[in-house]
Amino acid sequence: MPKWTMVQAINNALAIELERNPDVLVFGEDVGQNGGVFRVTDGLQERFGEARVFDTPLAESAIVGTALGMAIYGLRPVAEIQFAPFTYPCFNQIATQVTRMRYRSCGVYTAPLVIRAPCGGGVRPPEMHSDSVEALFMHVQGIKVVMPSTPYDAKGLLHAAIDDPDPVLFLEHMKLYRSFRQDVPEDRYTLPLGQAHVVKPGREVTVIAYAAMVNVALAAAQQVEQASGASVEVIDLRSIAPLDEETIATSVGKTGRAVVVHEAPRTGGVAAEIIAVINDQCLYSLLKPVERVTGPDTPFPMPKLEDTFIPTPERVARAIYRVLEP
Amino acid sequence: MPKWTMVQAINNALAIELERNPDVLVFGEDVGQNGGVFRVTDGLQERFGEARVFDTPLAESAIVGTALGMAIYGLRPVAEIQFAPFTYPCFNQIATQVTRMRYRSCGVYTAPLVIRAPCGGGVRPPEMHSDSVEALFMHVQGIKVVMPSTPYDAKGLLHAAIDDPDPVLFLEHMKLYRSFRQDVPEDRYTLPLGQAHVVKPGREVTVIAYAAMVNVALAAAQQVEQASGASVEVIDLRSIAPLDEETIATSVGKTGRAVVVHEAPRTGGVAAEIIAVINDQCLYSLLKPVERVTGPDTPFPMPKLEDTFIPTPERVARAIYRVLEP
Amino acid sequence: MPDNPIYQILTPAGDVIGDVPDLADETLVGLYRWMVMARIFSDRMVALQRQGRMGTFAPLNGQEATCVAMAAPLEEKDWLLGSYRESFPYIVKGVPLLSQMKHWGGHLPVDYPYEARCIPFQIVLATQVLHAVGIAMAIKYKKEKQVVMVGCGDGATSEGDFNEALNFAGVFKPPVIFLVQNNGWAISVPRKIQTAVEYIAQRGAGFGVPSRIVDGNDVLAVYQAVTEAADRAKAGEGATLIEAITYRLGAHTTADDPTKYQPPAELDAWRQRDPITRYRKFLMDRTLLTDAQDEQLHDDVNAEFQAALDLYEALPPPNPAHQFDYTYAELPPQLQRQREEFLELGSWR
Amino acid sequence: MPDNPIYQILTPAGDVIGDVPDLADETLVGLYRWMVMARIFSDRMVALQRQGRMGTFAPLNGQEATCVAMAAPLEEKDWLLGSYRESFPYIVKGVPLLSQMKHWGGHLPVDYPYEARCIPFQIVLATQVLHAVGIAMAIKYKKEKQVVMVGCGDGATSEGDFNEALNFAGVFKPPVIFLVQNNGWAISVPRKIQTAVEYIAQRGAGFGVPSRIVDGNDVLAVYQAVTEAADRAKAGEGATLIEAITYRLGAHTTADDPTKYQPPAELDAWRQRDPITRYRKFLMDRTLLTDAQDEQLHDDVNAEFQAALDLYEALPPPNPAHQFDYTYAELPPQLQRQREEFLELGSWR
Ligand SMILES: Cc1ncc(C[n+]2csc(CCOP(=O)(O)OP(=O)(O)O)c2C)c(N)n1
Ligand SMILES: Cc1ncc(C[n+]2csc(CCOP(=O)(O)OP(=O)(O)O)c2C)c(N)n1
Ligand SMILES: [Mg+2]
Ligand SMILES: [Mg+2]
Repeated sequence: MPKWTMVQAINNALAIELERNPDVLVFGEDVGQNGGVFRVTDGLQERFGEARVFDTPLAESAIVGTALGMAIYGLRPVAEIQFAPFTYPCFNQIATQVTRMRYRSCGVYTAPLVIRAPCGGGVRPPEMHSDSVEALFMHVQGIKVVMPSTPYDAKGLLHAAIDDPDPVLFLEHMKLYRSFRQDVPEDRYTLPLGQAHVVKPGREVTVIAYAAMVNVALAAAQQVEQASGASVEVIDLRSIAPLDEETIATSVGKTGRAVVVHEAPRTGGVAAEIIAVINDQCLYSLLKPVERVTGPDTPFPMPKLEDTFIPTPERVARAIYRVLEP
Repeated sequence: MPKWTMVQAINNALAIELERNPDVLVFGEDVGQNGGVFRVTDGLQERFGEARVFDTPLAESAIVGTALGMAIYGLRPVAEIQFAPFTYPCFNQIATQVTRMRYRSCGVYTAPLVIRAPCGGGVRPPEMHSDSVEALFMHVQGIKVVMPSTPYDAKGLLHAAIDDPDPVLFLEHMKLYRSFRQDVPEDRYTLPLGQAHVVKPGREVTVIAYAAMVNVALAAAQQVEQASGASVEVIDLRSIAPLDEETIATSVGKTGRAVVVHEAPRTGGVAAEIIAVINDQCLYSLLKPVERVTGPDTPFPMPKLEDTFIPTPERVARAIYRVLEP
Repeated sequence: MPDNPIYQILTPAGDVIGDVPDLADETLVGLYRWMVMARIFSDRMVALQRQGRMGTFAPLNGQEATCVAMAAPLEEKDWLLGSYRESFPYIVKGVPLLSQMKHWGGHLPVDYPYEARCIPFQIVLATQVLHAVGIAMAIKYKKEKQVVMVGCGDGATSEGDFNEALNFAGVFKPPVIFLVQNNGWAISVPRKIQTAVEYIAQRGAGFGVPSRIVDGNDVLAVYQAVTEAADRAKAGEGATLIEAITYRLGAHTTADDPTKYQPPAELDAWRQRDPITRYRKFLMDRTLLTDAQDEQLHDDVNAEFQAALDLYEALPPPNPAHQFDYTYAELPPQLQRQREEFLELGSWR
Repeated sequence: MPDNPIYQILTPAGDVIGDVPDLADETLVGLYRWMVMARIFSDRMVALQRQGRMGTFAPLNGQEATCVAMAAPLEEKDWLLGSYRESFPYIVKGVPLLSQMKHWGGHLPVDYPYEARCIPFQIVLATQVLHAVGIAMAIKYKKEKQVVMVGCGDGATSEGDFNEALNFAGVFKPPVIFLVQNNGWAISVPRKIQTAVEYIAQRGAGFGVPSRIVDGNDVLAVYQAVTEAADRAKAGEGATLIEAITYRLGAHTTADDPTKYQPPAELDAWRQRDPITRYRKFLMDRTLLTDAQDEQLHDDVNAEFQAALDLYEALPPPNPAHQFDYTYAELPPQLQRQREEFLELGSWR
């Protein structure tokens, strides 16, 4: 089995989809000859031709709006938005059009399309490249939001996203693109959307994270386990929408203690919804307030301050200790 | 003291601001001769002239983007977006520009502007007029979000919003525009942003609501009090961002039981953040899981289904009874 | 710009000044019947709304020629997208009157038939223009001989989406026709505040999209312009922008009061340019229509509308469970739970 | 469009073919000094980034003439907005080199001086074009004699915001100049994929905004075009769209590898049209510059850059508490709490 980075795993998934289904098109800014600014689409235009893999003019609303048209017609567009915050210029097309075509037409027209976008902090690009958008699209009903944490997951989830009869926002964390390699099967496989993954089982406290924060959570878990012997369960959400409430409730029902980690600002973030789910489903099992380890309620920090504000294993460990207090 | 509808109270506040400060400009689609599609700006163009109160071409991103330019220059623009969901086309200008001018320039340039928009469900307009956007802008840091529930509040909060050195999204619930009149002082007064209002004190359960849901909550409270004798406290948030955590925590700390009501879809909504605040600040006082009475996790309903899905006093009362169970 | 760049076949008085398209007599009369239906549809929907029997409605009085002729030349396999003002073109294209009543009535399901290839009309202005370009790009990719017609208003042309769509159309050259129904107003905002140029069609040149201006109250001119644009598109020559100059004789919607802003003299002048009167004169001159036939035709159309209305008014109230069913192909567990709660409680938690 | 619609004063070889603007000798030499500084700034910032001493940087090599001449004709009271590619024009307008280093270095605070009237450069493409129109509308409202210059790239012109801005400018006629630095590329996307028309300046006509095309590698032509547009604006005649045709000789940013997409022959051809060489020839022909003076000038500029760099590198690390301080004028309680926690813990909870 090849050892691939996330970039390679996604590139491979796109190639398989382009190969098996002539209705799959890949397009966006710089995805063609340049192969994407992160090389995720490298070589695809050369292999599948300019009709299948192409550059568009620089206009996100048009990229998503035309992708929706193609999906209505019956194609399976996979559109790239160059960085997740540039979903803001196409927020309208996503929130009022892509997500509602099925509802508006009562299923007569649908929007089976995937919007891929690199996301996340920690790689020190200029301003406005690292905003977290997942909580926004979690509240916009009618679209699924997927955020893989490993090359293996990325491939399996991307195949599932392209299969899905409804629109999917597929957010690829930039910091994970090349940070590690993993065994990834060359053949096509899918991982179910809307299902979280218990990355590390444990008994005394649940840490819930996604994307780049999964490794941060795992490092914190290891630190805490070694130092205190406490048994930490780590859940990787994989999908932000729909949220896998069952896995969360089962785990917290068992451990009675939880920490939620994300880079996004705290207020109105995904952690709030997770706490609400715990409130709804297993409040009586809860022994301590759930801790939120998140970005601050400010714009995403300037590059020189990124490391100070993105959650670290130390901060997560501190939160774990707090919820472990009797 | 005159008895005014919310439309009259807001119109009066705008007139006072235009009168007292030549740097205040009011503009948007149809705000001029037509006086706004809800007549909120009625008569203002005639009184203050076309240089102060004017129609723009039909382009929300341009309305907000140019308002930001004016604010940078030193004016106090009050821009109208015709319906709250049409903040989606200008989501980018709000989320990446309006909210960040202060941070980006470290306070050298600022964005003292107000974006007014009618919002909310229950008046059966065609599709896409009634989406709730407050949870989205609550998560976007750098903007305040205000949602008045009465004519008196609307006037006081709007004056405060125009005074504020930072951007404010001012959402006016369409169903409240003309549904009742209230004594409103003719002179200028302000109500503080970021402060909730205990509309009805009570001891046993806290109901938290905003905008049109405040009356729904009050009706439910009355129903429950009459039927069961339980004492219900009702909090009107007034501001969604910043959220008045203290008032919420004080109340729930006292009652130990809470119901949160909003029209917006449940997942990722304002209620989730309120539950997270309760979790953070007064979990140990909580006797029962907080109940969420909200819209469904679907697009806003078609007109004929609005009444079925917007929270009613009955649904809120049912939730109050649930949290009152021992 | 030539002196009178506005393409006409009939003068406002109904005299022929251009080449009448070579259409069968039934087709020529058919266009008239559609226009009459458009007027009756609009008037009756407004009246129904006033009586509380219909939701908010956007009348199309004055725009019947464009509303008919933007759709009539299309084949079934072609696509038509538009906003609320294009609800009648949708009917011409094959969406049943009943579906339009359901849509305006706020019913669920709205169930447009797929074969009409009309996307439920748009409220968020100009967004549909991009969908049209996308459908056309798909058609081009699949090497099919279809065209996509998309309508929008003069106001909508100020939105970023409209201009991004023109640019994509210039670059990718898909088979799409942009038809701007310039009816002089965007609610209360007159055309001259909307943009500084005299004709919205001038926008095309800056994006490499050929454009033309037609008298939108001349059904034959619009029909011919659309036919030519569709032929171009199907021949692989790409997009066309057509500005149809017409006028909104009614209110913006049933929620609007145009007396607040519309100059009466302007309104009167345009009443003199009624597209139906003009075309009736043409048909009568050609002896394709008599007064008696016209009366019969009106009766038929009224009956057709009434038949649809009877069906509409006999509909059971929409099933609220559908609110959940149409959000995703497969309901996620939380939505399933919400649905079950709803069914259990009669309203939902 | 005339045969060669591109306004030039100097040929690529440096020969005068147009009216040289009537500028003092110091001003003429000053433009050269700025261009040299632009080149040195760009080259050194790239080198510093390679050494890990600077953040991601967008070089401007090849675009020095436009980068200088879009700013040089402006007065202090005028405004200048742009994106990352306009960081050097900002310096010409009065933003200290040090501020630009802080900005590119990802420092906080960035502290542009208010008096420079430059808004911290933009990353979200085309958004700033609307801010410029808004500032200009404010100027017009206040009846001030100021102009707003806004720069953006060829790629940015495809965004809805750019086109909405042109439309507002046509309608409200505020004193704004849109200057498109058409450098042939939007990262890897060549101009011909960006839009179907030959010149982006053609876009103006469809919005009622007068436009012109200039040789962006001819500093005098850009200077003159900007001066005329500023005069028009200050005389109350409204907006102008200027397309400056230039070429990006460097990478898009230090994160980009142009060998993936840039045809070497094209790059070579444009290297022959270097704006600095061209203008040096002109100055030497006019005996305004000698080799020795040029060497001295290079030394001075290098020293100026180095002095700023020394200050930059001596900066203490940014105070993370500022992350909280600049979000609102007054911190809401939750943010105050986050800030306090942060100060207490050394990192924050
Ligand atoms: C994005 C967006 N902004 C604002 C509105 C509110 N609105 C509805 S119709 C209308 C005017 C549209 O004018 P025009 O495009 O000329 O179409 P017409 O109604 O004249 O057919 C406005 C402002 C909307 N529906 N969508
Ligand atoms: C709204 C938005 N979309 C995408 C990007 C990513 N991006 C940064 S620069 C660039 C190309 C810009 O090209 P152009 O406007 O020609 O400016 P140039 O870099 O050539 O100066 C892209 C796609 C962005 N910054 N903002
Ligand atoms: Mg119109
Ligand atoms: Mg460029």
